[in-house]
Parts: sequence; structure tokens; C-alpha cells
Amino acid sequence: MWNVIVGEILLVIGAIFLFLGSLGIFRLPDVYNRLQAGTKCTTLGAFSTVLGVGFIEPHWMVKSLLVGVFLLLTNPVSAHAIGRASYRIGVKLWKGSVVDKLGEYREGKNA
Amino acid sequence: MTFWVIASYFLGGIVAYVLARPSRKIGAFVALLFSIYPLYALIPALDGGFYLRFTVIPYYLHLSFRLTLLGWFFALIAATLYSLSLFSAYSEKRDSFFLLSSMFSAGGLMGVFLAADYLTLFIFFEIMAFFSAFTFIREHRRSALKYIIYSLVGSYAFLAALLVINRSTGSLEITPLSGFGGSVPAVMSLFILAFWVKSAVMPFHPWAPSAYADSPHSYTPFFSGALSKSGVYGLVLAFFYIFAGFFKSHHAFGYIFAWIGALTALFAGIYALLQDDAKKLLAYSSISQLGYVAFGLGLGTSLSITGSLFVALGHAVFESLLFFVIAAVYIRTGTTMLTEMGGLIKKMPISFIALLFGIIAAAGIPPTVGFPGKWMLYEAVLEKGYPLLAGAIFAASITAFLYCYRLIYSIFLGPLKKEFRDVREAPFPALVPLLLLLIPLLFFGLFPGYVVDVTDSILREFGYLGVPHTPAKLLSGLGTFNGLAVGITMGAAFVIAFLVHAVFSRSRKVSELNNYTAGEVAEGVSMHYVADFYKFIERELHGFLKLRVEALFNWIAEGIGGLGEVLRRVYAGDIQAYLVYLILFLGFLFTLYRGVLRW
Amino acid sequence: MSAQVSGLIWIVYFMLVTAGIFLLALRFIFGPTASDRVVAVDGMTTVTTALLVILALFFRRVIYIDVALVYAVLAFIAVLAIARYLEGGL
Amino acid sequence: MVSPILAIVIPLAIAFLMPFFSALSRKSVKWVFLAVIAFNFYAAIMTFLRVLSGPILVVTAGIKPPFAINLLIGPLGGLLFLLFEGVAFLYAIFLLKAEIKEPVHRFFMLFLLNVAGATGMILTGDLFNLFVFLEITGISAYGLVGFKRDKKGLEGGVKYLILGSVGSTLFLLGVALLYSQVGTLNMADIAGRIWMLKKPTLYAAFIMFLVGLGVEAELFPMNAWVPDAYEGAHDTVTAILSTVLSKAGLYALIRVVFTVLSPQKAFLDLLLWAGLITLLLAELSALRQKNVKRMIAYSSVGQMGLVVFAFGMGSLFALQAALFQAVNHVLSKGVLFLSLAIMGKKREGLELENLRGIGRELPVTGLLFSIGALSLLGLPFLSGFWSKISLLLSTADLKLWVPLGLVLLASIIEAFYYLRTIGVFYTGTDFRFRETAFIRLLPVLVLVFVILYLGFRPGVLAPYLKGAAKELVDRSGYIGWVIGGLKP
Amino acid sequence: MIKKAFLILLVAFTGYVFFVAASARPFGSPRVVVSKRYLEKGLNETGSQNIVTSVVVLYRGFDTLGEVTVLFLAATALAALISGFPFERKERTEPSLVMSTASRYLFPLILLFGAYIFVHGHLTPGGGFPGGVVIASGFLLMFLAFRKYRVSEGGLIVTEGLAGFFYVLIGLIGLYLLGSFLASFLPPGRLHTLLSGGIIPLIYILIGFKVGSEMTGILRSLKGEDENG
Amino acid sequence: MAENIIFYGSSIALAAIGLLIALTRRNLIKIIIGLDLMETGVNMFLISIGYRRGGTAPIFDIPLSKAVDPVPQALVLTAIVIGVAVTALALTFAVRIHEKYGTLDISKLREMKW
Amino acid sequence: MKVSKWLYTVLVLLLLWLFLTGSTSMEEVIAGIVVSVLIALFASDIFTEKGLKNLTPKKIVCAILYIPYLFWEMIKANLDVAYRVLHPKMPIRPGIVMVKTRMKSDLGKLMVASSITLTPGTFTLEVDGDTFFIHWINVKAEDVEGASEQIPGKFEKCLLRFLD
Ligand code: NA
Ligand code: NA
Repeated sequence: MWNVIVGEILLVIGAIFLFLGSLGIFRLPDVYNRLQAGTKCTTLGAFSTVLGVGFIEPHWMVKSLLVGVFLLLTNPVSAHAIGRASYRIGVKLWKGSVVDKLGEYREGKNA
Repeated sequence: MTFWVIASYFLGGIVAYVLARPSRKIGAFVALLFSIYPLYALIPALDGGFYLRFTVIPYYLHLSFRLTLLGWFFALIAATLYSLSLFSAYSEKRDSFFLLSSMFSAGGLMGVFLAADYLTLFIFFEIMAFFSAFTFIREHRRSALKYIIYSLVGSYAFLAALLVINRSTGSLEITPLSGFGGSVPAVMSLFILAFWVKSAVMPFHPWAPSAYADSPHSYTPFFSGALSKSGVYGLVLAFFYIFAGFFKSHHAFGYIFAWIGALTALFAGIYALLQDDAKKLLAYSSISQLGYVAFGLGLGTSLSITGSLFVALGHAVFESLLFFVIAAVYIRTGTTMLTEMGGLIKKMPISFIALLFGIIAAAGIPPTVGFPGKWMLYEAVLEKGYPLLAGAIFAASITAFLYCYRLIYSIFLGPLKKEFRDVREAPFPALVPLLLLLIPLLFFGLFPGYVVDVTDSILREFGYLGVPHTPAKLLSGLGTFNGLAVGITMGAAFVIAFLVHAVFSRSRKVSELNNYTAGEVAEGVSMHYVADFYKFIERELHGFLKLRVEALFNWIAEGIGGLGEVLRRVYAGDIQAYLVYLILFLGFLFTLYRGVLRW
Repeated sequence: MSAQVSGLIWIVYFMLVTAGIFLLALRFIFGPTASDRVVAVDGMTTVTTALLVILALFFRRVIYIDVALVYAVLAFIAVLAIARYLEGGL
Repeated sequence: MVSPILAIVIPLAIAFLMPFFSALSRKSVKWVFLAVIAFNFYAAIMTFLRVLSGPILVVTAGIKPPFAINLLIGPLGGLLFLLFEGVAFLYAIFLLKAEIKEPVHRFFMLFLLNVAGATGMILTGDLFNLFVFLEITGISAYGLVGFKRDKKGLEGGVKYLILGSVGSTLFLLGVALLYSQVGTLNMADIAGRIWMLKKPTLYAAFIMFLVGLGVEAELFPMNAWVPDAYEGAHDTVTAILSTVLSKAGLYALIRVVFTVLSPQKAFLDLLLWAGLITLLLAELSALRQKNVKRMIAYSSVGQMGLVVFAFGMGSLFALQAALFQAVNHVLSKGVLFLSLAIMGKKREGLELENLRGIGRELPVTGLLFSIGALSLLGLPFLSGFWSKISLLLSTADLKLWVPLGLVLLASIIEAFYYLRTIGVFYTGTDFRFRETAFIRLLPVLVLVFVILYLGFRPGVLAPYLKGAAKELVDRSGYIGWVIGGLKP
Repeated sequence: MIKKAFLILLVAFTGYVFFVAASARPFGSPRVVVSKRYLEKGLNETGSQNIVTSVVVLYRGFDTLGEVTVLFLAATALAALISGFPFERKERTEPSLVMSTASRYLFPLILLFGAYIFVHGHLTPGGGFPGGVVIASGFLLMFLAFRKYRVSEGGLIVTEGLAGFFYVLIGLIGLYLLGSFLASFLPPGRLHTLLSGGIIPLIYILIGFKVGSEMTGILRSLKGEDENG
Repeated sequence: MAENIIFYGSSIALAAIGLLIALTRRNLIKIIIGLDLMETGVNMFLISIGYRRGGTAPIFDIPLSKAVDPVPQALVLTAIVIGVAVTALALTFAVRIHEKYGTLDISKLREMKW
Repeated sequence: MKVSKWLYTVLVLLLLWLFLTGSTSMEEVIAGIVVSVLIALFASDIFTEKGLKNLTPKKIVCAILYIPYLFWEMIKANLDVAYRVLHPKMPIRPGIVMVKTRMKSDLGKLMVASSITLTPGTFTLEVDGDTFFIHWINVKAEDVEGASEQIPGKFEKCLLRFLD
């Protein structure tokens, strides 16, 4: 039964991180910061969930992990795509941001 | 035999259509041949008729034909006039489409006279209406459409009556309606509407002047002289056969109808005075003559019915004669406007003679075919003792004198226009109908008894007594008319008058080109009397003449058109509006079924 | 046959995830930029994928995991498509 | 022996392969198309003949109804089948010489699938399958209407698409409602279990079906797309929309109301009045149209209204008359749209003014147009007369005097604008004779020949119409054919 | 504003009344007539453990042929309508390296996954339609990630044409052998394994190919060709 | 009854919202989205018809005591595919219309009226 | 080379297939081979550059070892985010910094970028050649210039072993 206990713990951790990711997306100030929270926490939350499911039903582990791995591979890419698109269409950084090397770089390139 | 009487026209129409493409004259000639066969078949015999079976779901409908004496009477008139009109068409070099449609319209008319059941009657009525409109829809779309719409209103009214009758009796055979369950006056009104319209009796006449004026000149004689008889035929059938029981027991109905006829005769006569177009003048004259017919039918006595039938025959003869003259004149002058003609008497003497006899008949002067019928009608109304009605009908006959005079004067008398200096007599084929029509015009005027022989048989079929007569003599309750005697007297008087004129005349002969006056002639001002001939009447009756029933019908038509204009805006092109309609309809259905849907 | 997961776990899990989805929905609604909404959607797709896997466990049907996988693939591509659209790359 | 199902699946298979044919030879496409339609016509004839001795039940997947989808071809289906494939065959001949914008093979694929869809609609015995075929027919029609890719085509197409998809969504909702209560989708099976329905559901389903199918059956007020789509579409497309497609939609509506839902008085009355209002409104709208194609489009709507009106009367006689009228509408509208297509080639635009004298220029086409129009108006000895008179006789039989009067009024309006058009066609003189190619005239000639033939021998249709009408009236017969004991 | 309020009211009313009509049925216990048999006999009759699949491919297989046709039709109509459209976008941004690299490596995996879905349509909640869509989405990924990625039109046409044709052909073989279109002429096979379900996997594979190529074709048409590639 | 409200109510609400969008928005794309929503609502309705209390997916990889009705699922599959097809076509129309008319405003599409 | 690429692709795909089916029965394997072969036929070119050379034992071991490392970083990242999100004052100092990567291959860059995104406080916003632009949630003034070593450096050490 140890596997169920582990699984349950993983599930709870997963749920917490999923929630935190959502909270981050809700709370943080600009798109880029939201992406930070969204990508990291939801990915880990989801991974933890599928791992937990795999522990509870060991037969499912492989398949369940496939889902997790897929998320692991794709979430950073989609976050990158969103972030890049946002920057390119001129979504402003939060006013508290301290440095924008990309802006400088692009200006230098255009000049 | 009966089958070929009708089929000959349709077959001939198709053959002529094909042959007229290479040569119009050949087409017209072939059409003439095909139109003569029915005449040949009709003159000798009355046979029993035939049935054509058309199995149509859901009913086993069949077309049946039967040659009755009444039908024969009118069919013979129609066949004769149609053949004659083809002579004129030959001169006018009418094209294939005209030949097709006119042949089909003649076939349709023949079918109307020979139909033994309502459906057949309706079918041929439709064919006749459509194809007579087709003869001139190309050149005069407006008047043709007007004509066809009036016709359709009539024939659909008839169709409705037919459906009611079929619903009640389960049969479509033309028989007297006895023990009829439905509302007889309603059905009868629907029934006679079609024929009322077709005979152009007021107030359903507005189609006629424009249609007569705009139809091909060679076709108008048939149109006016024969096609309108389908209306008379239907009215006779309705009053004295199908609804005879109702008609006999409701005198007021006949009385009102007689008044309608009399007023038609009178007012159409007045309108005729005011026309500048010869064909329009004749059109109103035609309406007026049919007013007499309606008048006689409304009176409903043996004498009056006989009179009506006689007037119908007379009208067919002289009215078409007059139209034929106009057609002949048109071939040479290219106009039918009275104000543009004049002085043609020496250029077209035969036409002049024909027209002269025609107007004598139209004015109801013996010894022509125009007189006996009217005489019988006068006698009948006097016998009945309706003095006001008699006054109206006498007044109507005065108008006939006036417009007839104007007609002959404007065309043949007075000064000759320069442009008509080289006009010749009309071509021979166009004169054939004139000459041939003079025969019945005089013969039936002199011997009205031969006609009354037929009408007596018809009346007896309807359960009426005949009119006592001999070949030349007619007897009424109030007097006697001897056509031959009157004819001889009149003829003698005419000869004497002519001699007196020839011998003792002192008047100076002036050229027809002489303008009567010397000095400056203002260009563009008509020096012809006829321009303002009866203007005073128009002035006097101005207010009254403005009250035209045509305006009412136009108003209705425009109202429907305007409604269409408004309603088609439903299709506004806006897809969201369309969606809203759909949803509104859903909502409507929910509301409709709210009881079931419980909300 | 297979081990039961404590009811409390379900309650905790679903409550947290529901709360998360609710927050994401708020972000989606309030934006303020299109990018913010896409971020919310992206987050939501991941949460939904996890949820589908959890539902497989809840109903004890392994076949539902296939559904989660299909969903993850399609959602990923959809988000990429939106991102590409946003930057004018379509 | 040809299985009727082949008339649906062979066109599908060939449509799938059409790009290959196009790659082999661009010209082969229309011949392949013609060949498939010819096969369908052959199948229709064979089926029609077989139906004379009894209905045909075609099961799919080797499983008896109601557990698998089945086709059922009774007298009604057989008649429409023959009619549709025959007309489509004529259009296929007409299309041999038609100018079609690129990509040509796609046009023919769409057309083929359109015919197959309409065929499926009339043959299927399953309600949801009907929905699928409705969509096939609809989507191919949207594509065909927009095919010209000009302003008008696109506008007409998108309007049709929007209304059509709302309509089919509603239809689907109706199907869902029925399924929720009877648990089956087979039309005969539902018909047999209709007593299980609660009344609210029955009525709600009827509403959904009426509104949903009313779009295709061109009923007011769901028909607003019709003039726009007809005007915008390619001429032959307009012809197939007006003849085959509208009838397929009508068939679906009638089948659902009469067989599936049972013809309640309330439903029939609604059909009657909806048809009548459609008729009047459409005829009035046609009255002032300047564009002849649009005018005929309105007239087509009006005719559909007339047919629905007749169905709404519900008596055996009325149903026969309605079917006869529908047949005649197919014949006449085919003639009108095809001859208009020929005329359109000679003139710029189809405004009435532009067509002055066209009847002189194209004497045969003009004559054929006139005959088609006159048949529609009910000129005696053209087939339209007999259907109209039987329709009116049954109206009188039911003592529907007010509707009778309105129908006659509508006929007068219709006569007015058609005769005006014919008048304009023959107005003027001195037009050069330039009749079109015989192969294009041939289909029109055939249609007119049928109109004339039926005009003189209307009785030949009688037994088939009667059988078809009986099929509609006798629900238990239909149920028995499918569920009872017909050997598959 | 009034118009809008009116429309809202109308729609709400329609929805409400429809809800009343819809909820006349007691929820959660449907009157199962045909599906009862599917659930009870379907497994042994068709050999497919996924009953939805056996309903889709066999019991209502004729619908599915129609459904495939609808998709084909949409692809055809779309290609016809888009033909001649001037795709004149010049200012397309380049996809990022991260994205294109990721897509490159994911693409075969997604295709495989799509194939897995339609091959196992009778065993798992998959089938030709989702499988085909997943495959098409793989192509979409490539379209998104590479401006110059091209799919040969010929290949697509051949795939969809042949897949559709073979679908009908399988139906016709059933008609020929068993007298009924789309009848399963193969035995149900060993239950719960890949080789079960008679003709079901066959058809679902064809559908997978067809849907995949059609959806890809649709995407291809909508993408158009810009001047760079 | 609670299930009625949740399942039927939400699907009908979805359809109604879609309809409202189609009725009030002027942008063709939005109208298409509205129609799509409507369809989705109907599909949801169809799916909820097949629901049975305690039912699960009708896939017999394990012995089942109670499965939901498979037929609505099959139907919805078909309906969805059809919906996709229609939507794709509609969007193509939108693309072409934007090209020809220079706008997606549906009220400007009145080349043909009356 | 072509065959090598193709074989490599087939192997990877077949492995995935077996994971997906979770079965090693004959028919599944055959089906998997057929599918993999078919897909590899036209996808192998874009799937791999080196083919079977990717499969040296060293590379495999390194790849496997990388996973726990990444996970450890991920967990740290999540705790970091959790802290910042839950903290009432939200202690963040975001900014975009520029870093250079040593990875040459596309795959290497992808892995670095993804790893950066998944690990504490950073995510890859833009890539231009070997220049990465990183959004950093808590930039300290002194970090801006030395970011290259700090951010990608730690992954690259590991990644270089099995990728480039
Ligand atoms: Na994601
Ligand atoms: Na849609």
C-alpha cells in the first residue's frame, strides 16, 4: 500500500502546484512574470499528478508518464512562443522591471 | 367531326407556324385552309359530340364536347369571322407567331362553344385568353397584359365556381343546377363574372378599348366580333340554362342586369364619340352593342332573348366589317387616327361602300342586320313596361348615329391629306372580307326570319316560346316588322334620293385637297372638323367622365404591386434579419403551441 | 481489486484545481492584453490535462489517459498557433 | 439487379477519385461525371421498376433495422429517385458545354456529391442519416453557390451557409429530442414508438423539424436566402438547387411530419398556412423584380409554398396533387433556369431590359422558356395545368375557400410577371438568329417534351402518385415494411 | 439598444421554452432501445471492445461514410473557394529557433501517436477521426514552425482519394459477399486484441488516413503560398 | 432535476448564447463563432441525453456493470466533424468576402437585396 | 547516413509505440514496426541529424543522469515561485538579460532554452543565434553582466556531453 500513500502525496503536491501556478498567473503583474509562474508550477503540478496516478495504478505508469513527459517537453516551448510573440507585438514590461537587454539589442540592430 | 372542328385550328396553327417561317404568305394561306374546314363541317350538321378522356389524379377528369344549337350558332359566327380575318392577315403579311397564336385562340373559342362540361369550358376559355393575348403581347405588352389579367380574374372566378359546383354535385357536366346545396347567388356571380368580363360589359370593360386598339388590325374583327361572343354564350348559358331556376324566380336580378346592359350601351356610346382613334371608337361601339345584348338577356323574355341573339349576330357582322375596313385603310395609310385621315372616298371606294353599310347597320337602320335585333329589344322593353329602361336604351341608339357619322366623315369625307394623294384601294385579300360580309349584312336584314328559326329552336331548348315569324316578317306583341318590305322601301327611297341629287345638285365640286379656305394655313393645325367634333360633349360631361371604373381597377392593381414592393423588402439582404425571422418564427410556434408546451 | 484513494485526497485535489481554474478564468476575462489571455489559456490546458489523468484514476479507466494525451497534443499546437498568430507569423 | 445504395456510394467513390481523373485529362472530368450520373439514372430506373412490385428495404452492415441504418424505397422514394436522377442526368448533359470557372474538377465533385446527398436524403430510412445527407447536400450547395467567387456568389453562398447551418442545427436538436424519448433513430421505429413521446417533446420536435427543414424546403420565413443564393450561383447550380435540392428538403419535411411524427391536425394546419403565406409573399415579391433570375427564384419559392400548402391539406387526393405539382415544378423550373442559362450567354446580365428580343434571337430557347413558364402558370394541355387543377379540386373538396381564393390570386400575379417576361422576350425586331448548340438545347427539349407529354397524358403518372401518397398516409404500412417482415 | 434587448429576450424565451420541452424527460434513465442491444451484444457481434466504435463504423457505418464525405466535401469546397486567392502577406515573422526545433522533433512522434489512435480505434477511445486530426495537427505544427514547410498536393490527393475509394470498396465487398453494404466480411477475431473487430480497424485506418490528409489539405489551402516559399 | 438544470440548462444556454452572438454581432467571423457555439450547445445536449447515472464509457476492456448510451456519442462524433467542415467552409467564405468587399461587416453584404 | 537516420527514427518511434500500447504482443509489435517504418520514411530527415550515432552508451547515460538534475532544479524553481507568489508583497525585480550559449546544435539550444524556462526565476524569451534573452524574475544589479555563466552555464556542462 506504500505506493498509494506516495501517490496520494504526489497528487496533493501536484494539486498545490497547479493551484500555485494558477495563482501566479492571476497575481503576477505582467505577461512575462505570469508566464514564469504558469509554466513552472503547472508543469510540475501536472507531472506530479501523473506520477501520483502512476504510483496508485502501477500498470498505468508508462502511459501516464508519457503525458507528463509530453508536457515537460512542450510547455517551455509554448511559454517561449507566447513570451516572444508578446514582446514582438509590444506588450510592455511591468513598470517595476529593472533591465531590458532585448529592447536595447533590438534598437541597436535597427539603428 | 366535332373533334376536327376544334383540332383543325390547333393543327393548322402548328403547320402554319412552321410554314410561315420560310414564307409568311404560304403560312397565312395554309392557316386559311385549315380554318375553312371547321366552317365546312359546321354548316351542314349538328352531331352528338365526343369525349376525350384525360385521367388525372386525383379525379378522373375528362374533356367532353357536344354540339348544341346555341354553340353551333356562335361557332358558325366565329368560324366565319376567323376565316375572313385570315384574308386580311394575308395582306398584312403576319408572321408565324401571330398565325400560331391566332389559330390557337380560334381553336380555344371553338372549344368554348362546343364544351360539354365546365372543365372543358374552362380549359378552352384559358387557351383562348392566353393565345389571343399572345397575338399582340409583343407589340403592345401593356394592353395585352391588362387584357390577360382581366381575363384571368374572370376565368379564375369561373374556376372557383366550377370547383364549388363540383364539390356540391360531384359532376362537372354542364347541366341545369337543381337542388344545389351551396349559395346560388355567390356561385352564379362567380360563374358569370368570367363571361361578363369577356363580353366587356361595364364595369368590366376597361381591357377592351386598349386591347381592340392594339391587337393586329386583321385580328381585331375576330377579337371583337367573335371572341366577345364567348361572353354572350356564357351569359346565355348561365341565365337560361344553368341557373335558369334562380334567374326566373329572382326578377330583380334580371332587371338590374338589364340596367347594366342599358347603361353600358349608353355610356360606351358616349365614350365612342370622344375617341380619336378609329379602333378605339369601334371598341366602344362594340362595348355599346354588347350592352344591348346584356340588356336583352336581363329582360329575359322570349322576344328580348331573341333580340339579344340577333344583336349578337348583327354585331359580329357589322362590327367586324367596320374593323376590317379600318384594317384595309391602315394597310394603305398606316394610321388609325381619325384626325390624320380624311377624304379617302375616291381613293378607296370599295372600302367606303363597305363602311357606309357597316355604319348603317351599326346605327340600327333597316334593312340591315343591325335593325331587327334592336327592334325586338325595343318591343320587348315596351312590352315589359319599363319606361326608364326604354329611355336609356333609346338614348344609347342616338349615340350610335353620332359616332357612326363621325367615323365615316373623318375617314372618307372632308379634305384629303397631302400624304395620301397616291393612296390606292386596299389589296384584294383585304377587301374579300368586306365584300363577303356585306351579304349577311343585307340578307339577314331583309330576311331576319332565317335567324329567328335558329333562335326559336334555341329558346325552345331552354323552355321558352319562340317569336312568331316568317322569313321576312317578325311579330311582336306590339307590332310587326317586315324586313323585306322595309328594305324595298328604303332601297327605292335611296335610289330616288340619289337621282335627285345627281340631277338637281348645284353644289360646287371641290378637290378633296382643297382646304376650303384661302390664305395662310397654319402648319400642324388640323383643319379637319373631326378634331373637335364632339368636344362639347366632353365639356358638358366632364365631371362625370372622370369617374372611371378603370381608375378603381388600376388602383387595386397598383395596390397589389405596391404591396409586393413593400413585402419584397422582407428580403432585405441582411442575413441577420433573416436569422431574426427564423427565430421569430420559432417564437411564434412556441406561442402557438403554448398550451401543449405548458409555460 | 485496486487500492482506494482516500476521499479526502479527492476533495483537496478537486478543490485546489477548481480554485486554480477559477483564477485562470478571471485572468482570461480581465486580460488586459491578448497575451495575458493566451497565458491563461495555456495554463488552463495544462491543468485540464492533469485533470483528465486524474479523472482516469477517479473512474478507474486507463483508456481516459489516451484522451489526456490527445488533449495535450492538440492544446499545445493550438497555443503555438495562437502565439504565431499574435506575432503575425501566420 | 442494381442495389439502390449504389446510387449513393458510387458517386461518393468516384468523387473521391475525381482528382485522379482530372490529373489524367482535364476534359475527362465532365464525362466521368456524366457517366456516374447516367449510372445513377439507370439505377433509379431499375429501382423504380422494382418498386412497382413492392418496396425495397436495403440494410447496411448486414444488421437488420432498427439496429443498423437502412434505406427504404417505397413508391414515394422511387418516384423522387427517378425524378432526381433523371433531371440530374439532363443537367449533366447540359454541363458538357457549359463554361465553368477553374478548378473545374472541384465543381464537378461538388455537383456529384450534391446529387448523391439529395439521393441519400430521399432513400434513407434513418433520421440521423437524413441529417448527414442533409449536410452533404447543404455543404456541397454552399460551395457550389460560392463557386464563382465573385461578390454575388460569395454573398449568396454565405447567406445560404449561415441560414442552412442554423437550420440543420435545429434539425439535429429535433433528432436529439426524439432520440431522448424513444431511444432509436430509425424512422419507422420512431414512428412505431411515437406514443412514447410526451406531447411537449412531440411538439417541440415538430417545431425544430419545421424550422430546420423549412430552410431547405424554402418555407417562409426561413427562405430568405433563396433569391440571393439563386441569383449568385452558376445557372446550372441554380437549376439543381431549385429542382432537386428544394424537393429533397421538402421530402424530408414531409417524411418527418407524415411518417415519423404522425400527421397531427395542428401540424398539417401549420404546413397549410405556412405554405400559403410563402406562396403569396413570394409571388408578390416576384412582381417587381427586374432581374429575371431573381424573379424566377421568387417564383420557385412560391411554388414550394404551393406544394407545402397542398401537403398541409393532408387528404390522399391533396397529397397526390401536391406530388404532381412538385414534379411539375421540377420540370418547369428545370426548363426555365436552363433556358435562362442559354440566354445569359448571349447577353450581359439577366436584367429584364437586357433580354429584350431574346426570343427572336434564340427562337427555340425562347419557345422552350415560354412553354415552361406557361406550364407553371397552368395553361391547359401542359402538365402544370393538371396538377394545379387537381390541387384546386382537392382544396375545394376540403372546403378551404379562403385558401382557394388566395391561391388563385397568387396565380394571377404569377401569370402577370411571367407573361410580362415572355412579352419582353419577343419585343423588338431585327435580331440575328443565333441559336445555341444542340447539345445544350437537348436537356431542355427533353424536359419540355415531358411537360407536353404529361400535358396530354397526365394519367400515366396517376398510379405512381397514388402509391406515393398512400405511402405517406399509411404510416403503419411503412413501419411494417421496415420493422415487420420485409426480407432484406 | 432596444433592438438588442428585444433579441436577448427573444433568444432567452426560445431557450427557456425549449428547456421546458427538453426536460420533460426524466434525466439519467434513457429509454434505451437500440443501444441496449449494442451494449449487450455488440462486443461479440462485432468484436470491437469499444462499443462507440462499433456503432460508428458498423451499426451506423453508413453515417460515417457520409461524415467522411462531408469532410472531403468541405476540403473540396474550400479548395475551390480559395482557389485564385491572392495570398499577398509579405511581413510574416520567422518562427523562433526553439519552436521550429521542438516541432521538428515532435512531428514524427505526433504522427506516430495519431497512427496509434486510429489503429486502436476499436480498443481505446480513439479512432480514425481523432487520429486523423492528430496527424493533421502534426502537419499544422510544421506549418507553424517552418515558413517553407511544404506538403505535396499530389501526395495528399492520392492519400485521400485512395482512402475514400477503398472505404467504399470495403463496403462494396460486403455488399458482394454478404449482400449488404459495409457488412463485416471479416471474423470478429480475438477479443481485446489488435486483431479484432472484423473490418472495423481496416475502416478506421482508412478514415485516419483520409481525415489526416483532408485536414492537412484544408490547412494547406488556408495557409497559401507566400512569396518566400 | 438538478442534473436536468445542469446538463440541459447549460447546453441550451450555450446554444442561446451562440445564437445571440450570431444575431447581434456584425463581424462575420463572430457570427461564425456564434453558430459554432450553437452547435456545441446542441452537441452537449446530445451527449447529455446518453448519460446514465453511474454509467461509464462503453469500452469493454474491463467488464462493465453500467455503460452510458454509445449512440449519442457516435452521433456527436459525426456532428462535430460536420461542424468542423461547415466552420472551415464558412471561414473560407469570410476570407474571400474580406478580399472582395474589404470588410467582414455582414451588414455591408447587401449587394443583392429585395 | 540515410539508413542510419532512418533506423534511429524507427527505433525511437517503435519504443514510443510500445510505451503507448503497453503491450508486447506480436501483432502490436508488428503494427508498431509498420507504422514506425512508414513514418520514418518521410520524417527521418527532420527528426535527426546524426542518426544512430546518438545512441552511444555514454550519451545515453548522460541523458538519463540529466533528468534527476533537471527535476531538482525544477523543484527549486517551483518553490521559488511559490514563495514569490504567496508572499503578500510579491518580492520580484523582473528584467530581461542577455546570455550567450555554447551549444552549437539546434537541439542543444532547444534543450538549454527549455531547461532555463523550467528552472528558477528564468525563462527564455527570445533566441537569436547563440544569444538568448532571458526574462529573470529577480534580477540583481550585479547579475546583469554575469548572467551567461549563471543561467545556461550549469545546464550546458551536462548537456554538451550528450548533445553536441
Ligand atoms: Na501547455
Ligand atoms: Na459550425
